[in-house]
Amino acid sequence: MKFAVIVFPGSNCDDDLFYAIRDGLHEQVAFVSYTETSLDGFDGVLLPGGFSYGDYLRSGAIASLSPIMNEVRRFADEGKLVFGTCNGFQMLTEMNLLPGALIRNKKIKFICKPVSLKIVNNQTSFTTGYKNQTLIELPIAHGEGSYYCDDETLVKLKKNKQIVFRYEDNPNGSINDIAGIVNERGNVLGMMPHPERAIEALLGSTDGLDLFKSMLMTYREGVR
Amino acid sequence: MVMMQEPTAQEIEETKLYQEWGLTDSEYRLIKNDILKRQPNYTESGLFSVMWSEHCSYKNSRPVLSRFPNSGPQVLQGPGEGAGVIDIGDGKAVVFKAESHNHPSAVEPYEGAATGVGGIIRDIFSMGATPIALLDSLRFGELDNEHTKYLMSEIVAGIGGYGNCIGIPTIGGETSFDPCYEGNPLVNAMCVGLIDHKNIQKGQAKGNGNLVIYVGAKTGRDGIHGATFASDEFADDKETQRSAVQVGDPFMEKLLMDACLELILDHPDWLVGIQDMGAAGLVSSTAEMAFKAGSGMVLDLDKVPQRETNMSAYEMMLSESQERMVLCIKPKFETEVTDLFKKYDLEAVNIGYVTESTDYILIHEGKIVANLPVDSLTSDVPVYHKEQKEPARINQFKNQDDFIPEIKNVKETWLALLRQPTIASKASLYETYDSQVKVNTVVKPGSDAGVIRIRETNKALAMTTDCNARYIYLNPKIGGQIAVSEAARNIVASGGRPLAITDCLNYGRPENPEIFWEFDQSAIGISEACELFNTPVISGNVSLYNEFNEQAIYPTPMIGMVGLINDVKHITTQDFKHPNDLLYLIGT
Amino acid sequence: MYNVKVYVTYKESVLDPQGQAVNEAISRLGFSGVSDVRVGKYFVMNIKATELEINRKVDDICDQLLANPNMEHYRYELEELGE
Amino acid sequence: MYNVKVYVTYKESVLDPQGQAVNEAISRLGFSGVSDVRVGKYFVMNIKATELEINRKVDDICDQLLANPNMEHYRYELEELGE
Ligand SMILES: Nc1ncnc2c1ncn2[C@@H]1O[C@H](COP(=O)(O)OP(=O)(O)O)[C@@H](O)[C@H]1O
Repeated sequence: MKFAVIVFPGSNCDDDLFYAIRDGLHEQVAFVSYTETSLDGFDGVLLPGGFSYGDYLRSGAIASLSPIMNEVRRFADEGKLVFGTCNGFQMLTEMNLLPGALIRNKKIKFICKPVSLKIVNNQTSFTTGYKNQTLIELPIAHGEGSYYCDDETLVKLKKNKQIVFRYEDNPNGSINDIAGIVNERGNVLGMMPHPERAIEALLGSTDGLDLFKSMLMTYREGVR
Repeated sequence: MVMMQEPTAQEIEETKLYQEWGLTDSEYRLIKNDILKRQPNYTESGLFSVMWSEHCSYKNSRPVLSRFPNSGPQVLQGPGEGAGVIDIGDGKAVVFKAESHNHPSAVEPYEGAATGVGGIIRDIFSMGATPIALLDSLRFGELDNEHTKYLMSEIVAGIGGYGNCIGIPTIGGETSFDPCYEGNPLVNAMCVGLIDHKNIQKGQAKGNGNLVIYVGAKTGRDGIHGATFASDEFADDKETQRSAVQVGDPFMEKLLMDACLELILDHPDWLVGIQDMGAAGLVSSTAEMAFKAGSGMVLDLDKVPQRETNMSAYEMMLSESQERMVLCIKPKFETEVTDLFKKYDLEAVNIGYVTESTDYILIHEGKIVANLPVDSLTSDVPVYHKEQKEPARINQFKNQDDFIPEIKNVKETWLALLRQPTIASKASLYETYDSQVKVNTVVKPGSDAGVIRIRETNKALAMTTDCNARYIYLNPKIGGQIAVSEAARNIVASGGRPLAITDCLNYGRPENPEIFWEFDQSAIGISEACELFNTPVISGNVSLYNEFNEQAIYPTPMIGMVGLINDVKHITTQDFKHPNDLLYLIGT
Repeated sequence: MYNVKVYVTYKESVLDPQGQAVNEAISRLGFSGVSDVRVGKYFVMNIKATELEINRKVDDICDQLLANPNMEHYRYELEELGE
Repeated sequence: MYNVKVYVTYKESVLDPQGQAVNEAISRLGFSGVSDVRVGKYFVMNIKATELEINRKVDDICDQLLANPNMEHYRYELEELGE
């Protein structure tokens, strides 16, 4: 499986994703610049964390207007796998590939620490490697990670089982403790925690690896 | 806009305008009678005043700094360049330096702290190193008033804001509180980078006809006289000083860092020298680059990218706008260099060239506005041996009986101690720093030292910042030894062997003999400890005039130490691991 | 040429943690009687456009970039500057 | 009771990286003729005060908290709300 890590001006977790795929998953991975217009030859797209364009307007807003994003939209429309973490999640909501928005953390401050997450839906292309209702530990590192959507959207998210991860101890004020969601079709996942930072025991946790393994499994079995 | 008429050379002498910029009468006479043999004009007087400020010239502190050991087989670069460099084997080296941003942070805490971090990062990547970690060292007044709380939360937010955005993990630091820092908080930041020996750069402008290239943010009127401002103390009534506010742009710096590193690592043949524009911006960087190479330089200021209109030569040369670098490149690669920076949406502009003479010439609007020997700015600065006097308190302390605390209820005393902000957990501060970005952080803040593994090897680096200023206040020499020893213990307790140190020497006004004595004595203590641990001082920074309403801070020489861990298996952390494990007390 | 001022705020239904924090800070400073603080963004810019075009142009810039309709409202003021 | 709107912007000479980024993004979206974008903060709040007190109170809150006079300007608008 060949992954593309899209690099925007100001992305800074691009390496984190690259190493997770190359050294953790042992699959192919390449950086793709935001100026590119093609994703030919790639089987999965990863949108990294960081501060694209300094996050100077709203997190992810300016990056979501990049040339490559039309292609990412097309890629998603074809049902291929798209994953965004942190700033990547913010871009996906800015592009309306995922519903809702990410706003300032409830306590205003940036938070970097490991958090406990519950697997709420292990039937997605990204979570088959996990058991439902189990807890995993992943790091978060964000200042604008409080998930917000209107009531109607929340009802829909629940009904369609689009909520994938929930915080055990909500760190940022997200509605309904939401840490990660998929789109209706189930091929686009956005989450604030960083699975790519939980790949090696030396650095504290390996709980993130199963997410990438699940993507690989889905790809091998044919995207559902 | 009304243009100010610049005073003439004659008027500057008559009105002693130079005094306002920090030059003394005798310094002015030296410049006029011995160096130039004429009166300096407005622009030239400005250049002298910043280049001869303590902040740029170390004219007061040089005799003290010369005490520090700074050589050894492991030292690839000692003090003098952007940062020091230490060999760690396998063709690799570690690069580090610390810097203070105390005064700017007192005025505008968020931006002051943020631009402090931005400045120290530029020092590291201008050496050709990839920054791998940040640390900080903070001092505030007691947390019993709104203003101190505001300063603390904004300063911490500024440090995190810059480091998090640019994507360099902040993995350690220290924070303490004492009334002496109330009006003058200390904000010291340290950056550590990794480099291959072959990529080590120098800030030099060498080779007749080579080009001087300006890259990064445009120049504005921000921070003019920042260096002079850092060489003066604070008081309630000095509102006029408070114009020197700069805003950091970490996004711009990320682009600048990535572009400069691409140039250095992939195109070493294009580049002759590189230096960041820090204190005293354009003049300091270019004059130093020329001086180090024994060259001269001609700069055409009309080509300097400007953010504001009608900027004078004086303003452009003294501006401390952030996120700017100077390069010296070979002329035949000009287009290639411009194109490389364009890829990152950055401007690279040719603003001048290197000459064989040693004249430093500035041209503005077609006229020569300054023509000085390069040395006059960099090495002709008089060095002062300040008067010293042991403060009366020291003798008093000596004759005082040892304090023996009376503890009636151990539990209560223990809880009261834990409640002290200086002792309490700093998690609420350091959890606002991204400590893991780039996925190399093995030990995060909260242990004795932060640890970063070196990818593609089995090695790791431990790093820490330490200083207990109370000990230095009580006995500067022993206190200085203690600061280095504490840093060494933190490195060892993390599984590392101390390699070298950097420092930020924060004191009050050097004109006060008692303060100068503190400064000198603590340097002696630090030097003795460094000799013992075999940890040379490879870089550092001096911050004097840390006073508020004539009340000086405690002498606070912050020590930043880096140690090498030969195998990641040796990394240790301070937390208890299992029930029934045994505890040992080692040492005295 | 117009001078355009755009004001962007969270929708009423969206929690505004910054507004709350500012409200608390105002109280801690000793000011009483301050309530319902909301924090928003404020943009000032110059735009070249004719009288016919300007509203449409500002709306487009706001819809596409300055505000996120999922969570924010905007309003703006125009001032004609001459050439 | 007053409804108070406060606008805080950087002084002219202070770098505004946000404004720059937004200006460039507007251009990249294909809108021409947009220049000098500056980004500021916008606060809306209710304040209980008499007509005599209100200006002084708002000035104090701005000077002490909402704006840093070393780098920022502010202006405000008042609207009387009745009780
Ligand atoms: N300003 C700070 N930035 C980052 N880490 C900090 C900061 N202040 C304290 N820490 C972290 O908190 C822990 C305790 O630090 P400190 O209060 O200096 O106590 P100690 O006496 O154990 O060194 C250390 O791991 C240190 O790295």
